[in-house]
Amino acid sequence: MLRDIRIESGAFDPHRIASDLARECPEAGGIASFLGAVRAGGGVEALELSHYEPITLAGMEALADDASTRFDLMGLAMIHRIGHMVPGDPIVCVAAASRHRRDAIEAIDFCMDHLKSAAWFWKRELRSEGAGSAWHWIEPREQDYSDKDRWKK
Amino acid sequence: MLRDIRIESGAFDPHRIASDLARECPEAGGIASFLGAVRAGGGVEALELSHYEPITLAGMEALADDASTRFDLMGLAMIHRIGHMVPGDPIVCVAAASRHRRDAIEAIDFCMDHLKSAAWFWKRELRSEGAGSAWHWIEPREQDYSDKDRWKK
Amino acid sequence: MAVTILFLGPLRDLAGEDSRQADAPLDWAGLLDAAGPLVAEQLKSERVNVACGGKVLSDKHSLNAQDGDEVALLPPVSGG
Amino acid sequence: MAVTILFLGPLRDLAGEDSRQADAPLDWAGLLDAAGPLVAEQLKSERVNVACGGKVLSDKHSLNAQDGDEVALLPPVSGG
Repeated sequence: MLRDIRIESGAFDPHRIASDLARECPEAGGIASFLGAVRAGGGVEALELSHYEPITLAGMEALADDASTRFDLMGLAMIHRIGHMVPGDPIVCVAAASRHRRDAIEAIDFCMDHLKSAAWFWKRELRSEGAGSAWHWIEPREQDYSDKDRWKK
Repeated sequence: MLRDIRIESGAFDPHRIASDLARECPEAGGIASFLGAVRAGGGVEALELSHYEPITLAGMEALADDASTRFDLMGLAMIHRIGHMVPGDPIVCVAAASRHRRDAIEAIDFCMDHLKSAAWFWKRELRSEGAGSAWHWIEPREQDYSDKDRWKK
Repeated sequence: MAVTILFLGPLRDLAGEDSRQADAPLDWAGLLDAAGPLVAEQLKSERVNVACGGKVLSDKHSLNAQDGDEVALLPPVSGG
Repeated sequence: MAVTILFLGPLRDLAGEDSRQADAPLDWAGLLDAAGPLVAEQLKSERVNVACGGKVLSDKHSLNAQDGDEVALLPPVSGG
């Protein structure tokens, strides 16, 4: 299976991820992809993502192993940004190629649920407040825990 | 909500669909997309897709209405090819933009399940056989019916 | 004066042509007769739908096509 | 000789610094003491994990960090 698992400290083009996967997996009938981006609006001026290097990439690789065991995949890409981002910037992109469509769609759903609440990233937002702006840490929503629990067997 | 529902009789770039949606929905936190392509291999030389024009596009519009009622979407694109295609050519692309990621992922899953077995398209494949090749009609798999039944409430 | 019967997808191969004219008005029994025995056999399956005037009939047995109507015979689909 | 304690994400703000040195060997009680009361309070939550030498501990109470080890305090994540 084709794998492309990366942590990027600079900008990346998320739409290349899916198009590369489609080109490199010509026998796949379906390519599903998900792009998470910094939302515009809501007074957020910037987003900063930090990680703990010794375990983050290993965790993403283990998640890719798990996904490729659960689903019948021909290719899987998982790219996560770290560092300083502004609204519109891509944060994460997961793409999966498979023979039949539901494997690809379920694989991106599974990977996103686990990246969201089980991978070692911490996020803080710079929000405008009155005359200035201040950083706020983001905690996972309860919804993220219940999304992940769907996959327990 | 931004909508882009089309039937195309010529080639289209599926990766533009998701990137256009991302650019036009800057307040969306997530963009999910699915691309179905003609699979290489298996002796398939060409694919021909026909439809019944008076009801096909209306059916896709009704499906888009249904998806936008069920899920909290900021944008939805659904593009389906008809005509003569060769391995590697895109057949269908569905992309959805939403504030939170599960709406976008579930929307593409829902639309694909229904396009696959409820929209008015018929597919036949030109397969190599011995010295020549012959056209074969494709019927929906039983799996496609059960996938669609997941959404009944 | 006539009704046009359209054979879609694999039904076209069974019928041996894209379309056929039939006398108006055309009801379910008339359709089975006009479609020929091979297509009529398929029409009896609940997976085959019938559209009249651009609308899929919720009950195809109630078909009542008038002069100028197009009656499309829709076999199970395989889109996506 | 020392163990390095790393404060990740929001714990960095609570600790007021990125990292701190502590004497080796370092066990769970020693970590709570070295981390200071604000961070120690968080450490007691089951949502806060501890890694030692690049591995997340399945039971953080069994911490036994040796000289040169890096002990990372991992608050609940918000990636994706």
